[in-house]
Amino acid sequence: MTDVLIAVALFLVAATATAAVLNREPLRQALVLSFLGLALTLLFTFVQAPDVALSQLAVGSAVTPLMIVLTVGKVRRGSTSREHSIDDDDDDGGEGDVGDAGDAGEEAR
Amino acid sequence: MRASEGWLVAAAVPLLCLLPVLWYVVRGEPRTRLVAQNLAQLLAAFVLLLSAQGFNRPTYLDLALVLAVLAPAGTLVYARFLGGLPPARIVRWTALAGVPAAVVPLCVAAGPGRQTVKLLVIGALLLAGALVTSAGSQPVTEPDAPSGAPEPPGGDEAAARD
Amino acid sequence: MTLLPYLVAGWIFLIGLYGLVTSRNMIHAVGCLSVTQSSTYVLLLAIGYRDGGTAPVYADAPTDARVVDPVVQALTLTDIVVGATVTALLLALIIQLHKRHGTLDPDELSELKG
Amino acid sequence: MTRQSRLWFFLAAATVVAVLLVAAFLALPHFGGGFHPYGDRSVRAALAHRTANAVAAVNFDQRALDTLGEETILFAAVLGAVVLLRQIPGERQEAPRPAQVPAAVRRLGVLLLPVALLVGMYVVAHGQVTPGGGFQGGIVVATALHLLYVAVDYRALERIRPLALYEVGDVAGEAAYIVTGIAAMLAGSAFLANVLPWGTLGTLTSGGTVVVLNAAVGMEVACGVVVLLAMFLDQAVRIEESPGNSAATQGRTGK
Amino acid sequence: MNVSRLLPLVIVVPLLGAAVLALAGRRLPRIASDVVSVVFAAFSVALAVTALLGGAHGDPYVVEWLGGWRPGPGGTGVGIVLAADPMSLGLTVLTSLLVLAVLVYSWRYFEEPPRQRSGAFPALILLFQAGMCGFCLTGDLFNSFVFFELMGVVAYALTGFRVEEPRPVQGALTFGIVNSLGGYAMLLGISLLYARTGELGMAQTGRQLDGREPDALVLAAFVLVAGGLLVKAAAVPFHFWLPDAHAVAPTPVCMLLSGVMVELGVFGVARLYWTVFAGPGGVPAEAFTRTLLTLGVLTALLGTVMSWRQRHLKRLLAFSTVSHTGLFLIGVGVLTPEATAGTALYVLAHGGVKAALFACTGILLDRYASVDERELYGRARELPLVGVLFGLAGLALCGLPPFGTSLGKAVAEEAAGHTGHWLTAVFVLVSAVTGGAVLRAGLRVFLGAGPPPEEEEPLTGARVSGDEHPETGSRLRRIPGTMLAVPVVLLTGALAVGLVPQWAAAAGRAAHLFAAHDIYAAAVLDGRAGPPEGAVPAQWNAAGVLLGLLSTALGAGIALLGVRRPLAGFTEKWLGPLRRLQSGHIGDYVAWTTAGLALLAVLAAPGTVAFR
Repeated sequence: MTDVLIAVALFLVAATATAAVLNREPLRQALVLSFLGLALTLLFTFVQAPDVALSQLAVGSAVTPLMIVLTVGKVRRGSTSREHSIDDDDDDGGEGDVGDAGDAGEEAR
Repeated sequence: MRASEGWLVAAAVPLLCLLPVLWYVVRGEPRTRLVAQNLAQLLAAFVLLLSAQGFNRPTYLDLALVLAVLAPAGTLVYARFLGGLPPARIVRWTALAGVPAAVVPLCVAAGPGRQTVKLLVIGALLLAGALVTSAGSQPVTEPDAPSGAPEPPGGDEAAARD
Repeated sequence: MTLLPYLVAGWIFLIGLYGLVTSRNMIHAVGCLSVTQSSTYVLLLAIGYRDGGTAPVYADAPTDARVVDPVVQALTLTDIVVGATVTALLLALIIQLHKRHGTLDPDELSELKG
Repeated sequence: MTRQSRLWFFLAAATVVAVLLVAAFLALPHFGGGFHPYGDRSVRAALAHRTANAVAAVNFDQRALDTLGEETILFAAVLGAVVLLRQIPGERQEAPRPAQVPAAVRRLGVLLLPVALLVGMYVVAHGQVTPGGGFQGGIVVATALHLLYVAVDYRALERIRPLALYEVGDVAGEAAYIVTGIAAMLAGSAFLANVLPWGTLGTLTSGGTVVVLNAAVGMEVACGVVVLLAMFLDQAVRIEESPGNSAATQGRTGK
Repeated sequence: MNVSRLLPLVIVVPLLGAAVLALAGRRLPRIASDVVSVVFAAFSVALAVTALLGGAHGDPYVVEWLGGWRPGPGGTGVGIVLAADPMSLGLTVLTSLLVLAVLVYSWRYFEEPPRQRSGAFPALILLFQAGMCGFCLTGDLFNSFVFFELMGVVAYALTGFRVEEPRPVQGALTFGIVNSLGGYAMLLGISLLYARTGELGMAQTGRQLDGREPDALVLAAFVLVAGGLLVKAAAVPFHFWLPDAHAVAPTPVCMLLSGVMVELGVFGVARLYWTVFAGPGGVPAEAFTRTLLTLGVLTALLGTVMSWRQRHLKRLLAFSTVSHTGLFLIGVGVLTPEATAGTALYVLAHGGVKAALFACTGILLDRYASVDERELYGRARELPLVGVLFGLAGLALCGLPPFGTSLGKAVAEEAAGHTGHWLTAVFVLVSAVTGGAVLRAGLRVFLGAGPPPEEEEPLTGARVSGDEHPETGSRLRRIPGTMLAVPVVLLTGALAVGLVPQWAAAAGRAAHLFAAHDIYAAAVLDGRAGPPEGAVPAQWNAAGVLLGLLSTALGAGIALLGVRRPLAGFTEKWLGPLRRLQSGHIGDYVAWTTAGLALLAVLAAPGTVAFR
């Protein structure tokens, strides 16, 4: 049964990693990266590495997302204060980008 | 040994549920993604709880404990920058149904002792976190909206408490 | 199952590189870098796994239990810290990059040519 | 290179690398195999030093220099971030704007904060016995403090965060690690040798210097991450470019 | 106390210094933190020199098992070993001395250090020193990865130190991403080796590998680990980050990056090969030679060409570092102790010369707020001493006897000539042209030689020039004595490398001990030191002197030509495509890094893997 859990977790990790790469919009990617952190945590638990799982959990679920989100926030704020245009909807151009990336990803395979 | 296999099979259920949740994290609407992320943390906590019993290692419960403590922090970070938390019935019901369904049998299996106390604490934390974050909130006005005039300090806290 | 974890590690490494190559935003690129790094975690822990083994933590296991390799776990721990700190430093640079250049698109960051 | 040619060039190179990796993986010992000579030795060594968590024994005893390097990397990154995210001429500090957070979220944050701090310290303290240790616990502690930011607002966080103190804590953690190592030399042994009494397996005081080094790392990580995040938070919340001072930047981005 | 006990202190003392500075730097005045940093760095130098001398008199290997985890019989243990042979100790001493020079040079640097952080810059430099010394001394694969990353993290922060300006930030980011990738590749390779051998120590891993035939796993491990190290060494095609980072980093940091950090990458490759892969189970000698010679020649030629066509002085020097790295790779790749000895001397002297050149450029930058060859045309006539130093350093780069660069080049090119005569030609050509480029710039800047540059030069985005800012806060009126003394001392050191025969002899012995798979393993694991029998001391010979004079004459000639007809049109036509490769685009650089791994695999595969 452990092997099945490991296999599922591996699949989850691979899929999440791929999704994290193909999500071009930073905030959206940050969400996927936290999911990747969770998936890795589960995988590490199944391969009997609770120490590693714990640090992946601590780093991946709160600290790294917080840093990315703060960076995105700063960058947005910087550009709005300079250009006087607000583009705070995190979806601007996101959909199109993902579509492109998806196609390119198909090519990659 | 067979009993522990059973726990692992039980752990596989929330694990498999993570797959569709991943889909929503990746492709959903902005608000859906946030809800899906929240749900993923809850499901992962179930997996950790059940697999700790399945592997027969009570010390693995620390993982679930840490996740229960950190999960709300993660969700709230995104909430702040994605403009508020949408109300999420699915998280609420998953928590209300899942937490007792996971914790009670585990407590029974563990018997009275430190482990049970830990399990109950984790359950309570998960439930509290999930219920509060699934209730939803208005968009917060902090760093995303640069045009707001800074208010004088002090008056805001009362406003927020209302 | 005998190869799957290794192949997953290899896939993560390459897909992370792919993301870096095609990235249109430096924050995204740093995210891809951390994806690339997770391949090292997966590979290390896969190498240290032992069928039927349990964690080498003897608080709640007998001292003769069959355990997985603790060394790779220690290495992965170090690796995770390295990854987090590198991410932090690169993000700090990105904040300044955006302040100075007003963009994070590598296509538009073309000052260092020739 | 154009985007297209870059992609094709990369794909060609990646194919070769993929072939190389797959060929190597085929030659690897099978997943779950029993060949772990170093691991077996280090488990025996951990038990000999009465450290129940063999991973902690590897990190803080057998390969303690790796962890010193790791902590130094963190230390350097904190120092680097402090330097890179400093307030430069032409930038000013703004008072952080208050956030409006639902009362329930607020209450959750206030409830979780002490619990999270306790959990973090528990994880640090039991590092040599159960999974976890200085690094994991330190991060939990640091994250716990930031619950105040996400659940209340930045000013609440700043109230409990005298940054200078945390910077001192960061340095003290790093220095404590080094001093422990040198103390072992002064005791006539090698650098970072485990010279303290090892105690009994599975207790909080077992493992000799593992306990000390673990605590030093916990302190450094907790304080270092707080400082690191503070630099990011200051940038995101406080520091603004002074109006009219971005001429250089605008000139560059103008075209 | 035993000498080996002191070994960890070489790494730890700078760390302690950094901690003191980070703590006290908030309150101490600038001068006090500078003094503290110099004291700690000097203490570390003294320790390294003690270890080197102690090793010279007794057992040449200084081996220290950390934590007292000595290995059992058969060399199986659980600890980390610091294993210093004269070669790595020599590099440690060079590193520490350069750090000391940099700390003294930057005494007056950064007129306005970040508020309340007067200790931050010297503290980072000390951390950098610790990382580099640790990388030199460690005998453990994973530990070397840790120090590799420490060097990297500090270097990214130092490169981006002047966040007020756009270019340093971008250069540092590129540097950070590409080098981190290199680090991860290295770690993947180390994991593969661990899976195969179950060991992490270099000596243990090498010994375990020897038990069986090499296969794809060994090849992949070699490609990944060596690839990571070659990123640090900036070998083609991993080199793109280097000019972008070195041209924009603060000058004192450039002195360290170009003077020694890049060379540590080459050292890492050589150490890796000799300790791990040189046995029967590793990478066959001909495969390794083929790989390193190919990369080395490509690196040397590309760096030379690019260096010649730069007008941004720091970028010119950065590309010249690339080309010299190529020569070092060739020297390591021919796998003879003589070539290794020559390369070691070359690295020593090159470190001094290159750092001196950067020091002179830093003076120009701080005085004239420019490092552009055309903008500075003739303006530095008022700095004759700096001009003389610059010119001398340029001649030394050309290979003028009796500088150490010339001796190193002579010994290395003679040894490489046994592998192929054309390699000697590469050595001569590369040193002539890179030295010539420096001389050309010197002639134009300090003497105003040649026609003055046309006024309206079409400024394209492809050029790195214009609005530089002095790093001292304001323009210097008077050159501080420390900033002048440092290049003088560094050049004297480079001269001494060529003139002190004992050093050359020591390099010969060191190379003999370094380029020895079995002796290393026996010394580290069994505590048996093989006597360095048959060590050939590196020494001057007539052919070498003549070739050195030839390359100097060539360099001077090219420089005079270049002064008269700056950037002839035909070179532009031929070199345009090469120049466009250096696009500053992170995607390109990552693609090239991947391609580099693929190239390494293709080059090293024949002979390592049996194709059936």
